[in-house]
Amino acid sequence: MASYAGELSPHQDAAVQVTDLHRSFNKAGGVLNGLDLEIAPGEFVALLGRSGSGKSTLLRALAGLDRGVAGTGRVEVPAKVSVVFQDSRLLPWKRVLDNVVLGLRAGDARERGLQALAEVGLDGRDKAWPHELSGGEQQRAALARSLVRDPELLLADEPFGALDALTRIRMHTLLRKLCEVHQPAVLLVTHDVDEAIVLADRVIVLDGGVVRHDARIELGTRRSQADPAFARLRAQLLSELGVEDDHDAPRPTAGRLSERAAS
Amino acid sequence: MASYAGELSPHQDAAVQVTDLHRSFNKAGGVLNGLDLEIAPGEFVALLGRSGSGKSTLLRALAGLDRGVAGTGRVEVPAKVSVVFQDSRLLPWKRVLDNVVLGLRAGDARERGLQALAEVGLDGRDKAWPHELSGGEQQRAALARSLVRDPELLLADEPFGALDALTRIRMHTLLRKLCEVHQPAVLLVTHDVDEAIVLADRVIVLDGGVVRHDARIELGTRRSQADPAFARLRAQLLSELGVEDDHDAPRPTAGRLSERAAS
Amino acid sequence: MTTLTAPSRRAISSETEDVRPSRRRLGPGQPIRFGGLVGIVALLGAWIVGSATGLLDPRTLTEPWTVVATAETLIENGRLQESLVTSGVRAALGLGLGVAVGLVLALVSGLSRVGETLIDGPIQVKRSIPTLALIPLLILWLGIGEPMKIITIALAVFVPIYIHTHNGLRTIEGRYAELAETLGVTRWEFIRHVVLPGAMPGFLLGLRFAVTSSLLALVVVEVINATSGIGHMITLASSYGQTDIIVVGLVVYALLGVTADAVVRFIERKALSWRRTLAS
Amino acid sequence: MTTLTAPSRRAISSETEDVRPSRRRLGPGQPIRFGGLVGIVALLGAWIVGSATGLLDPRTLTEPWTVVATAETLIENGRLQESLVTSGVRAALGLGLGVAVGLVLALVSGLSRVGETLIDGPIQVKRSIPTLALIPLLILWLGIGEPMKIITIALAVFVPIYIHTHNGLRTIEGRYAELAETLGVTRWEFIRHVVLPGAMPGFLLGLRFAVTSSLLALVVVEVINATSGIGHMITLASSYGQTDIIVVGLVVYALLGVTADAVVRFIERKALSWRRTLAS
Amino acid sequence: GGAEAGPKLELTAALPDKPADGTVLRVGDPATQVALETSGAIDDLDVDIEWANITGGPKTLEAFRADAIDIGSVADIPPLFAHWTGTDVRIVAARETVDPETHPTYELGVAPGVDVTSIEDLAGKKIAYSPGQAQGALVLNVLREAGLSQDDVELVEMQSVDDAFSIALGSKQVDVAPLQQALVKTYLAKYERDGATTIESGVRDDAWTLYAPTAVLEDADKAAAIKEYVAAWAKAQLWISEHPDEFAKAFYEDHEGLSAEDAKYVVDAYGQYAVPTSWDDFIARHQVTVDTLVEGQDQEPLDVATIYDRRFEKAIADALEGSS
Ligand SMILES: Nc1ncnc2c1ncn2[C@@H]1O[C@H](COP(=O)(O)OP(=O)(O)OP(=O)(O)O)[C@@H](O)[C@H]1O
Ligand SMILES: Nc1ncnc2c1ncn2[C@@H]1O[C@H](COP(=O)(O)OP(=O)(O)OP(=O)(O)O)[C@@H](O)[C@H]1O
Ligand SMILES: [Mg+2]
Ligand SMILES: [Mg+2]
Repeated sequence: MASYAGELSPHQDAAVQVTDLHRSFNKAGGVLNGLDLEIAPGEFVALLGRSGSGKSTLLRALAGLDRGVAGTGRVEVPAKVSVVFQDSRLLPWKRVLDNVVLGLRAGDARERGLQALAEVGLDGRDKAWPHELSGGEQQRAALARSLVRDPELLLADEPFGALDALTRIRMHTLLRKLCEVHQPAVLLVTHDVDEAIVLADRVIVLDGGVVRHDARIELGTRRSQADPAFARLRAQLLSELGVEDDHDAPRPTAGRLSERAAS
Repeated sequence: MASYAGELSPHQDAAVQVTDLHRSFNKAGGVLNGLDLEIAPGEFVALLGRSGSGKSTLLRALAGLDRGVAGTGRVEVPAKVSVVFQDSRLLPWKRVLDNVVLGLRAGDARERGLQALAEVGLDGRDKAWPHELSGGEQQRAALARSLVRDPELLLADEPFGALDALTRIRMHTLLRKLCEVHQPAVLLVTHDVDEAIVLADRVIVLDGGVVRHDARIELGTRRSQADPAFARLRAQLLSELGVEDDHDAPRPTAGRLSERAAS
Repeated sequence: MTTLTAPSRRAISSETEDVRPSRRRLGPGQPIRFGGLVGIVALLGAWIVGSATGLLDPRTLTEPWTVVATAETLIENGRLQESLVTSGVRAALGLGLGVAVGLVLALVSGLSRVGETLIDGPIQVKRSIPTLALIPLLILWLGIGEPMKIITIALAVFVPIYIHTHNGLRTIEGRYAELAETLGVTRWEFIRHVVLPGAMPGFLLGLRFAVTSSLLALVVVEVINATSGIGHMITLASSYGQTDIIVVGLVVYALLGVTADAVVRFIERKALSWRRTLAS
Repeated sequence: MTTLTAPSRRAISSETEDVRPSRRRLGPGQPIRFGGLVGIVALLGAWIVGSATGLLDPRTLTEPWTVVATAETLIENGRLQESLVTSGVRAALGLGLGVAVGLVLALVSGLSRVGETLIDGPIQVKRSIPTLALIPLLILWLGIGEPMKIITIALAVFVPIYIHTHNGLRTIEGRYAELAETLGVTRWEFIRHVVLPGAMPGFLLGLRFAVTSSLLALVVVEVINATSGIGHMITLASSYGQTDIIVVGLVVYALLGVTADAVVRFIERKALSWRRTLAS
Repeated sequence: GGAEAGPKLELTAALPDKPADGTVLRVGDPATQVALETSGAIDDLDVDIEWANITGGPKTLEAFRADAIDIGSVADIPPLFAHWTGTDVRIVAARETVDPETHPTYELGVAPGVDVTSIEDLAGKKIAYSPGQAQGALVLNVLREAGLSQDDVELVEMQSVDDAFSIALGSKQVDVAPLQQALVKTYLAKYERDGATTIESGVRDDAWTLYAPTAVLEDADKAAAIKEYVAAWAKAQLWISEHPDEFAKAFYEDHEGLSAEDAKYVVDAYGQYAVPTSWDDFIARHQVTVDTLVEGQDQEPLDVATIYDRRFEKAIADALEGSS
């Protein structure tokens, strides 16, 4: 991407600068063990990692939400950070639109909120209570809330997890459009390797509490699964995640289970 | 699958029998509009559908959890129904193991609970509080809770949504193993078409409040994405969901957005 | 390879058939309309029957009809209305003052640990001490006029408001505070959009107690230099052993208390309609 | 096409460097150790200074040193200890009984609408009526001995327990009841694993009020046929106008009240450690 | 607090004739207020009065300490306890009943089924006893008259709050309890048919006083105002005696909310009041009560004459003689 400030850029330019980050919830062992991470302004980074590998922990550290958690390290982030939480975290006592515009101090806050709701496919639901939304609708409302505030850094924890394929593509398009316009740095947690490759400038894999793998994606703007480079990258990332040959697990018959996949 | 009782089986044999089901939350319009569905004992059905199409509403109707919701129709389900909710719904005041074995009246309940936790990759976390688990760990704990109780009908609402690829494959294997042994009827909501094809005997697509598409999958026990039949089925289901050509959306440059994907 | 089954099968069912899986209901279920009155009517019935059959000695608990007759007399000579107005004004002023003070203190103490260290202890001391025992001090500081009475009521009222609001506020889920922090709201927006609505259930429960406290405090304050009021009426009647007037006073108390409670619970239902609880 | 960057860069940082994004804290933050005592010490200080400077008339509020001296006398002649023991036993028995009754009623009324229609109304009536006014009835039914005193205390105690537990129970999130229904738990398991823990925060808040109520009720019941007890001591002293003894009694009340409250809040912190709230 | 203090006056100095303009006397004496208002005598009163609806020992003492009233109206026991507990007070007016034997303020209520016909029968009985209250002193006086000691009976300590004694008797929790006339009627109305009775106590209990904090009396203006007030008060007591029906209606019916019948009963029961122009006998009887309390309750010995301000004895005498 044009805005990428060059590799191994000096720290001064970085939007996010994480140095030697340690975090642990108990004495048994750390979740983050000396993690280093740098994100340039406007850079879109996808974060992959096994369930429980510390992705949310990292995001919370970047968002400054882990005051009580033991640890050391240096975290530098921009002032305007927006977070999409793993749970969609809508205030249950506020209607959807009020949730979206909460704390938004623009004069046309409500219009912008309505527009954001329309963009995530929730037009007409602005007066609904959060509990009246389906799981995916809640996730989209939370997304709308993050997007209306033009952050310098967007931290999104599996924002598309509960969305079907079509809605997900629409949200991808929306997110990319907004990134194009406002150029925030983005750190997006996802479990979908394809999604990571399609959306991001760089994909990092978290494992053992450090960034185990850091891959710049240079597939151009049109990324197709049909592209063999796409497939290679995909296979590489999946193998980083421990999957040798995805979606090819044998269907076990009683008594003969796939040892490899079950291990 | 061997246990499948034959096509268009008489109602008497069905594990789940839904006839002309209507559900609506307000006068504006129904969410389910005369839905019919039959699931044979031991049959594994995957349920696809757009976000907000009524998948959870259907599951709640099957689980008998929609007393307050207006509607008509006939729903017949077995006595022993187990539900994995879209939110993982662990009781916050019970430690993980106590959540898993809640209501389990077997003498070896705790051992079975511990075993189930180990199977979903949560060994050693039995004494953790739910809030100490990561999103994916919570989802797996909820899965363990459902699986320990050998239901006749398993209703699972996106049980793998927050899992990474490897963990997801492990859970697939686990679920298939247990289905093989206990032969419950399964209705599994998922957004992942691949997952649906890999796991299910039948895939149905919910749209407009009825079952728009009902596809039996006859790919044998070894299902590979490489198989052209797999790819065909996949493309067909995706087109039912409104996606013509997935993961091939162009990366927009400022000002030139993909009209098709954004529509 | 793939068999498509058209979703066509439509059972022969009557238009309004509604068969749902029967699942044992564990929650309390739908509210019964006017159910709250049943118990009160039963109580009233027991009183009437008890009195009519002589099971209840009228010397202990005046018969309902005597109470009605006494109430009529009190209404005719205007004492009841006058007392109600006097007490109503006192209770309302005390309630208003107490609620305002309790709310402010709860916010200060709930949102800042420094505020809490200063405010919380003395309030615990205050609520451990019988109001009756505070009266001499209050008379000393405030005299024996109306201000003393209203402030004494306010002192009885602010405690439940403070404790419940403070507790409600402190038990707001931490994740909502996190959210507010990431949204960059101001402190005042945080209070307005997160704290107040989040503490609202607690506050309203406190209000239920506050309303009753304001009424009960009347009995204590209207002993001092009062010439009318429900509390005064009861105290005076008991010093002359006029059981029937006492019981009229208690019935008025019960009516006021139950009505006020019902009003607060109605507000509760409306204001907290966003909740999905066992009760809804 | 793909550039791998080894995650190698390691900043030159001291071992314990801990720089986190500074984000405005909206919640109250960490509890201050022994913070609860600050306000009480300040109160005590104000009393001492007020008395020493003559701002507080000793005839209204005895000076602290006189109170200490009086307390010493009362301890020497054994009256204070005796009173404490007598009152302690009464309050504890009444508290135990009241909590048990309140809990059972709250469960019955909270889990069944039929139970609610019968129980809830009369309890609202009861709590609208001054305890003092109930005493004549209680004397008639229960005499003037210990049972009357303990039951009167229990009557004061069970109301907050009932209301809070009922409210706590009713506001358990509906989704947990749904969950329990799908797990096929029995009614008793539902109560044990969902209702009781879910209503625990409410119950414990109620307990804070119940403990204070049990102490305050002593003042009312120990007026009748008591020869010792804190309440008796205070009532007797106030009819003689012995301000110093009254204040000793009130200090004892404050100590008992604050201690009991602190104990319940400690239990609260332990028993509800699973919660993630603004306070934690 | 009251208005700013007037000039200081020694307790031994002669009472000034007139208070300064603007002197306000705060009086807790609702019965006299009603009598003055009903008789119209209130118009002749030269001092400004602020009435407080406060009576009874504990309440007036509380109000004195809080400087909320200047003068209170009580029986002869509260001034003693005020003195013993450190509030310096003086009695400034005294009233007794014309016919105390037949119009006692208290009778002894006897619980249904208990055989007590005279105070000698009290031996071995359970008697409600409220130390610190007039009722408590009465019980000690009765025991003294009956020649019994506290050990000969069982004293049940309970406060006489409102109708507590009547209830305790009715439910047979005590055998005997002193009852004020206002309660005697309701008690008998309720329990006579079960065998409840009342007996006369045989001791005088008719003493009634006005008392004021010494600090008030040391204020020349207030002292002058009190001098005016006790004069009007004395006449009002006599007016009450002469107009029982009007007083019953105005005070017991309209002010206190009794029925006409009960109001008349109470007024009749209390009988006619006398305002002694010499306090010697009054003080002597008071001293007996004091001695009984000193003995029975371990109070500090007291020469009761020291808490009488006899300057007002003369003021009252002058007023009554001047008018008759
Ligand atoms: N408050 C906590 N107390 C104790 N352990 C915790 C706490 N929060 C997280 N953990 C543990 O730390 C590890 C990392 O958690 P984290 O939420 O960062 O995982 P994650 O990578 O986001 O996983 P997922 O993809 O499942 O959401 C997990 O093993 C989790 O159990
Ligand atoms: N309690 C409710 N009140 C009003 N509308 C509701 C309620 N619950 C669901 N809905 C609406 O009904 C529709 C179907 O919801 P449902 O939860 O069944 O969707 P879903 O298919 O599960 O979607 P998702 O994949 O996003 O979870 C949605 O539009 C939702 O907003
Ligand atoms: Mg996570
Ligand atoms: Mg759903």
